[in-house]
Amino acid sequence: MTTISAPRSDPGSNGSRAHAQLERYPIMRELPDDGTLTTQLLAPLWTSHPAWKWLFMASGALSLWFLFAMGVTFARGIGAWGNNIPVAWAYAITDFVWWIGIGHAGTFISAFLLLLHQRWRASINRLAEAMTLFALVNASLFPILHLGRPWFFYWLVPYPATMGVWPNFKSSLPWDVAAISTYFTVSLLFWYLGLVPDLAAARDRAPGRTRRRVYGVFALGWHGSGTEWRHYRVAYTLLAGLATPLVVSVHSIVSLDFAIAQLPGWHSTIFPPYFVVGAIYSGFAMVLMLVLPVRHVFRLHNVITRRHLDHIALLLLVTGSLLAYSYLCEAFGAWYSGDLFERYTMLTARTRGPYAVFFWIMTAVNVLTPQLFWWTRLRTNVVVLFVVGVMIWIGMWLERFVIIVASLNRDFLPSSWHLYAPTWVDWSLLAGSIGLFSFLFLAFLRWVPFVPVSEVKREQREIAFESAYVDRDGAMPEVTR
Amino acid sequence: MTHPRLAAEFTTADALQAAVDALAREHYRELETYAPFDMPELDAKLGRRRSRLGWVVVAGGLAGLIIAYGIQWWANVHSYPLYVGGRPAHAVPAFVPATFEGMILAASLTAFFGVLIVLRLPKLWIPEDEIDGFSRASVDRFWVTANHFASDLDRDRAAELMRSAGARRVIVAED
Amino acid sequence: MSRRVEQPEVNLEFPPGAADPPEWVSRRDFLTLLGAGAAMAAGACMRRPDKPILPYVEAPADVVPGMPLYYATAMPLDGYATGVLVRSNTGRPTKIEGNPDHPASLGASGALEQASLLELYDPHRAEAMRVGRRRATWDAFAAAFAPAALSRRVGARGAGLRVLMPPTTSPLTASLLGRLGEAYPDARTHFFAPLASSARIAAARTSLGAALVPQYDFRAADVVVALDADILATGPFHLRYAREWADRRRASPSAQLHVAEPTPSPTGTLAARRLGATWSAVAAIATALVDAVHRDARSTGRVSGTTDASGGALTPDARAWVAAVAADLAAHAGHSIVVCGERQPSDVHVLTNALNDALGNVGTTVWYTPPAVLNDGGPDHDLSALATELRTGGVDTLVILDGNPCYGAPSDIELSRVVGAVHNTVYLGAYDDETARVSTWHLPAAHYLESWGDARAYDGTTSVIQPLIAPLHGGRTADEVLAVLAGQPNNSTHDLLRDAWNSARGQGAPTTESDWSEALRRGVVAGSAFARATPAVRGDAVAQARATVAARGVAREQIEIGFVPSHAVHDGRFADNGWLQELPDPVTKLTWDNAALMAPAMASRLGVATNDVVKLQVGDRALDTPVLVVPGHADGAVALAMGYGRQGGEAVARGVGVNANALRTSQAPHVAPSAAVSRTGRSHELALAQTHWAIEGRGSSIVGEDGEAQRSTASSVQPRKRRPLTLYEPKPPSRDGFGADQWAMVIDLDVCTGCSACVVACQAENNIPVVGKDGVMKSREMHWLRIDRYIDGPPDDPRFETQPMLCQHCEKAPCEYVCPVNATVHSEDGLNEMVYNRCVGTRFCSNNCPYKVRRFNWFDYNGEIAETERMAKNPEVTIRARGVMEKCTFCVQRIRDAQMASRLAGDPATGPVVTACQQSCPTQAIVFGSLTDPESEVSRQFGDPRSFSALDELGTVPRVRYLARRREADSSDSSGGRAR
Amino acid sequence: MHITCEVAALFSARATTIARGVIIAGLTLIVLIPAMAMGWVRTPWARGEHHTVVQPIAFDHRIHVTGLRIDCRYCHADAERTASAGLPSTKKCVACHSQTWMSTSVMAPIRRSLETGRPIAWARVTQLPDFVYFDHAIHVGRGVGCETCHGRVDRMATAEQVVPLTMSWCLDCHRNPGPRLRPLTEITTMGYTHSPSDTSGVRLVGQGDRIRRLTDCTACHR
Repeated sequence: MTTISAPRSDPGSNGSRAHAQLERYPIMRELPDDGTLTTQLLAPLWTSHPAWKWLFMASGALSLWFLFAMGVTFARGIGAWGNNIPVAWAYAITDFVWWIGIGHAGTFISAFLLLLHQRWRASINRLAEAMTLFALVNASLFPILHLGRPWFFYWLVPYPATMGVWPNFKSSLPWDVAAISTYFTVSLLFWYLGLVPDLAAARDRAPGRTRRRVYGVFALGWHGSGTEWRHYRVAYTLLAGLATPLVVSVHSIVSLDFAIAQLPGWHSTIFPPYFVVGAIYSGFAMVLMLVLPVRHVFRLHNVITRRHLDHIALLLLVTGSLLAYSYLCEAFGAWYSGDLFERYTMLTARTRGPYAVFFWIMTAVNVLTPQLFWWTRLRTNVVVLFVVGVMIWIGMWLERFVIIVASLNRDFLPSSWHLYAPTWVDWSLLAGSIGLFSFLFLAFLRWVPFVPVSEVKREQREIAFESAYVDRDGAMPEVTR
Repeated sequence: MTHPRLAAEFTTADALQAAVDALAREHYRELETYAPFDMPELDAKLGRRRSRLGWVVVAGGLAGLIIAYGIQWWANVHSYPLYVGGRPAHAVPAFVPATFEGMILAASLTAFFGVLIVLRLPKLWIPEDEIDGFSRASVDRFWVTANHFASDLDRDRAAELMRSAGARRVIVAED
Repeated sequence: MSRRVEQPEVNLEFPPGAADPPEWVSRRDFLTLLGAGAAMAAGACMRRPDKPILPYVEAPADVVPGMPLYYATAMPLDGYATGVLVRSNTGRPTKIEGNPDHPASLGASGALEQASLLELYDPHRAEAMRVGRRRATWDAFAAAFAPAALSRRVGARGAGLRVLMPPTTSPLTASLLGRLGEAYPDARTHFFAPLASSARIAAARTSLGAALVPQYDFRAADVVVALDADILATGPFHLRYAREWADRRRASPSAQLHVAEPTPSPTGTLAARRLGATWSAVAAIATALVDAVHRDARSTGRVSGTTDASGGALTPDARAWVAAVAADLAAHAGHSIVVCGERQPSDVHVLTNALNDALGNVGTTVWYTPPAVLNDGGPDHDLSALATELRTGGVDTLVILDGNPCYGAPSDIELSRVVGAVHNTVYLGAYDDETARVSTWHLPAAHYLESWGDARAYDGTTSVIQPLIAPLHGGRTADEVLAVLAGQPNNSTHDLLRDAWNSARGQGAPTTESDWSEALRRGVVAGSAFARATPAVRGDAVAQARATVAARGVAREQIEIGFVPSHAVHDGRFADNGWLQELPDPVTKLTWDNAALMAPAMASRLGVATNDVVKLQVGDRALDTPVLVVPGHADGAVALAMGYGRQGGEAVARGVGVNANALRTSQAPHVAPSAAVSRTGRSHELALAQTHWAIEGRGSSIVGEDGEAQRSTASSVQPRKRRPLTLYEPKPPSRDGFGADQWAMVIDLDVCTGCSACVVACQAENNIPVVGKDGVMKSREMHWLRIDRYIDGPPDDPRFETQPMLCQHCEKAPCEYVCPVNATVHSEDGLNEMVYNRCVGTRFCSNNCPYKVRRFNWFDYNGEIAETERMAKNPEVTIRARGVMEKCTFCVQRIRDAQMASRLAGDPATGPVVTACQQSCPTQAIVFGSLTDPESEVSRQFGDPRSFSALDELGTVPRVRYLARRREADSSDSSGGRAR
Repeated sequence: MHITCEVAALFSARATTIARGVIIAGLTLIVLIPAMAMGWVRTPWARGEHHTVVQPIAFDHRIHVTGLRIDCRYCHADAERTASAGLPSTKKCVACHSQTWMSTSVMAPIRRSLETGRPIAWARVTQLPDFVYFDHAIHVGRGVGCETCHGRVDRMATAEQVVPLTMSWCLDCHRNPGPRLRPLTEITTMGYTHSPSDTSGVRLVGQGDRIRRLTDCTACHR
């Protein structure tokens, strides 16, 4: 078994008393017995929060607007957007990369942290995984919507056509298809497998036979027998093991959509790591945006403690700093290459070009805001965390916008330079996708156990066990209650 | 018979563990335990081996890898080779990403459906379901059940051990 | 996914043309389009949406379905003929190309000629004859205007009859007018065209003693000086001049072109020494040149140029220019040409004649012939005379034969009003335009592709105009109307033509059947050009001219407004032509608008920038016009293109741009000497096809020369080659087998004027849609071939770079490897193929194309067009559907046809392939062919030291190469004379 | 803490079987549906083969080809010259039929066409998509027999499509024309058999048509 202290890598730990306290701060506190805990964690499934209905309807309406904007695009053609030549990709691809980036935090939390035995993942991993799934739903919509002839999207898939022609696997777009479909499938399986024991709990706790039957079906008849747990354990860990390289590969491949091109601002070898870091960064920002309200509304302070917030903040600080480093590398590489076009795009167009203002906002938000988290108090201040989360969430959208539009609008021949301006359809698609996400997420909060009950119980037992054990030699502080 | 011959309910994991210890000590191995969460510590005592699912998954992954690369090779090199951007038809580096994804996908599917098959899931009904209150096994109760006993004496001994380990109740099916 | 033009059914009925400008797409009903989208999706997979096959009832002799035929005819513009060959697919004219045998074409064809095809199919053409509001028939007209009936109105001697028509060179029309004169001795005919100027003739009368026009031979000229004359891109003979100049320049790179002009023109962009000078300054410069060249001529009899040019009126820049140019002229006396533009007053033409005379050019490079236009420069070419008559009301019947004078006339004449006042007016016009709206009778005019007729070229060469298709809307020709008036109603133009020619026996007109059919076949009547004259210049006339010019002086404070022909819509007669409205101006890249062009200095003085609306004022006339700031424009001059601001019934033309005629007066129809310009504070967004002119220090990568003038001598321009190392060497061209070609193209930037004929040629050949002003502003124009314009350096005297940019057919094409569905791949013979029916429209290819030559169908552009416009489509090229990429294919349809033909003929080599752009190019700057043939011109030019690949350092290995422009070594003097 | 105690188990034993059945059925469908779709497009029905096309005139190729031994090129005269093989003009039909059959009801459409001057609207039998540029001249001129694409017309009462006309079908020949070509003298022969000794096809290719080039996209798509 592992220790429960925060990762030593944490730069804040040196000398900060506040942090020392925090390290002693429990992952779970004042936990009641299993029965009560289960009741508490499953309560949201049986009782609807008054605000929920309105939020759900609002997001539903927004999703319908999303549908309408798609309809317009299908009916009229891509011309309904602001895209042009040279800026043939713009909002839709920005949204695509943004959403899929957000999608990375979920798997990161559940897979990476599981393998690293980061116990604090237990309370929030299901939320994060759900976020991943719903983000991926959006992410997979945009590329199809973006096609000039969407009804032929299946031509990107290798199937035996009577035309006798195939996709071109030298292009990164078929890679995308493979990556996104795989990522979605694996995330779904992983999420569902993790859900099974809790669905069983829900089955056995649900008021009324119908609900019990419904949850019962989805629980697949899980009974938590030793045999079940024995295989389940392995399968779950294997999926985590597979998802971990997957999550890295997916955004690397997405980054290749740009990196394999020779456009200045895209044609860069650091893109894969740079994009992966950015993805996790934006993902954690959104996790904050979701976890904080959920924690507040459902009074989950005992399972989602300041420790969790602190760790997420630390991860933001780390990934944010890595991202800042990538920005520097990009600029330096352009300068060092001595290439006229690279230099112009990265050093002149980005900083002084028509979209410079977005570049500077993006840099300020993505590079500076996470630096707040050198201070432990800010790391646990709910308001600060939420605001920073939102800022980064927007900042990362701007990053993709800058990379895509601000590179395309000024390429090699000045004769073809042209500006891009979004139309109402572009805006509707962006807003609508957020609406769809909220819609799905609210549904999830209402009907699915969003805190992994069984894992929390398990953690609780382990912590109790360890603390009992460490108390004897008094090496470690009391942690459970 | 509708439910196991012997079933005991415990209120804490520790009690369950104690019961299993006691039973194991007296070489009762044909036991099944039920708990709301994973208790790997029981496996050793009951002589449960580590799951072999891993090897199946490896096989699945390899298959996926080969199929994925095969498709790409067939499509771009064998079936309809085209001059694309002055690159060779058999562009190995370009085939890597999709191959990797194919491998992961196949492996994950194997893992998921593998565990369903191994556990015979879905299994909506088991005899224990007939025991009143057994459903709390997924919430806050811990159960031990056993079906095979050399004799009724044997069974009663087991029941005895369970009680002494602090079973809340022990259900014995008379026959 | 795509529709192809079906063979038109016999006597096809056309739906009332209701096509709208393309931005209409965006306003289309949501659901219907949804349906359309779905249908298109389905259509792609459907097997039997059977259209019936319609064979002929009786197969015509020479028509084989699917085999195009070419006919020779001629397009008259401002009266002058330009010979063309027209391709006809099963009875539909689908492409217009130049006629090599015609002196005005020499095989090339300009943008206007090319685009006149679309005019034929224009759904907005007038479709029915009308009198008042009622429909009328030709017979009714013939009856009402037969001499018997008409003389009752206009009197036996026709005192009340007036005919107004554009200047004509047609012998037939001349003879018909003759007969009209016989029928009505007192009837008068007047000629008017907005752009026509009598200055040249007037000058000839005074300085040469006869009505003559100058003719030039640029093949023999080492130095050409163009004073406010866009010799290479406008005017009746510009195709010939451009070709001759290019030939000379190719033969001897030292041949020079010097230009002084108020507003940058294609000719100016090619000049070795270019000077921006106002119209009045150009006149002064002419005087200065005369002085500089003359002085020595008087003393020593030897012509020489002096450096201290007189003319204190001139700026230092101008003086420096004059000195340098005069020296150059003197050095090449006898082998030089001085040309003066139409807009200059007659005394400047006198000075020009004097210069050519003094330089001894007359007889070698310059000579004179009688004008081809009927009574050119005569009193009946003065519209105001007619206007006065109409006002005083002696006229009962006015017959207007085309030309839409009510739009084009100077505003002080108020022609619409006076014509409206005439009792009985007939207008023969193609459109329900401004003139039609004030006329009693409106007869639809036949397009020249629908009519018989004849016309002379600028040098007098006669051509027969023969129809390729029966009039689509029952249109009639001017000759038919005149015939009615002259009392021969029932003769077809064809018969009239034969009669006229028979009567013109002995004047080179073909009389025998064989002559006739030969004339039809070749498109010209052999030996019908005018005889050359080389009269001497009268000294007194020159002195007189110098005096007047000096007296007039150079405008200092006040602003001059020049009214220049639009490169697209000419004087407005092409205003309803979408191809031309969307054709970017060769210099400014402006589309779908005209604007007040002015110098940066002047704009900053006025505190305005491009898109700001200013108020132009000439006397009491004012016009609000958007500003377009153009580097190199003469300070103090404003150039405003004619032909816009149309108010007629043409849907495309209406409301595009502003009407320059509102500022024109009959006294100053071409240049308003003293005008005022003031800010309005409003703005109007112009649709510029290129929004960025600076080359950002990338000159050496893009146009093969660095920013500051090449120090090297003209002959040794050597663009740097910086192709990087590569992992994958491009596949070596396969040379084996039957017609194993490797297609390639070379474009010579040294002779490319940017005239944009190739752009329209490509549009016509490849079924390229029009996207409308909205589309252009969104940078969605569809041209496969565009002309890039870079204007760099000091704003008063910039460098102009011209670069035709099309798919470079890279051997290592970046677009190919990013296409997920293999919709763009490389062919065996080196083409970058674009497979529309495979394209799903990811647009990745465009992002990765460094040349940005790929175009995307943002909307269903081709679904929007009228049935008639569909007939203009080339059946050999797929009509692209919505959502697919498209781009230059090197005219693959022509390549494949040639290959199949040679295969069937068993000829091991593929016959010559001429791409549409190459065919149209006046200067033959475009060369196309196969690299596998080491003898081919393209192979030779690929090896030329001047050849380079655009963006060579990217390693795309283009199959299109450019020959870098030769720029002369910088001469020591600082300013205006600077070589550019 | 209240704990619900159900009277009986939530599911019966049968539920398990049903659940498993549903899952298996679902998975099979996911695989089966696309597979069936791909199968369907490969059937003659999907490709429009053997689909009897109703013609304005009950024209019987058997009589004209087998019976009267009229060469295909007499009526489809442009096959050797241009892209489209062409259909006979009404006048051409009349040329022979002025004497025979003219009065019969079968010929009514021809008579009408003659009177009105309106063409006879034949229904298309062999149709390629608009974006395919098929050229009869080059195929006929390089030894592709009529039969190869149009089948045994001499045995057809009403002409019908007998080949798939899918792109992969075209590719089969474009990739390896040799064995499918025939001597130019045999172009219109019906029921021509490629004897293994016959190398004429290979020779026609041997004249240097580069096979790779026949699979260039722009060979058919422009």
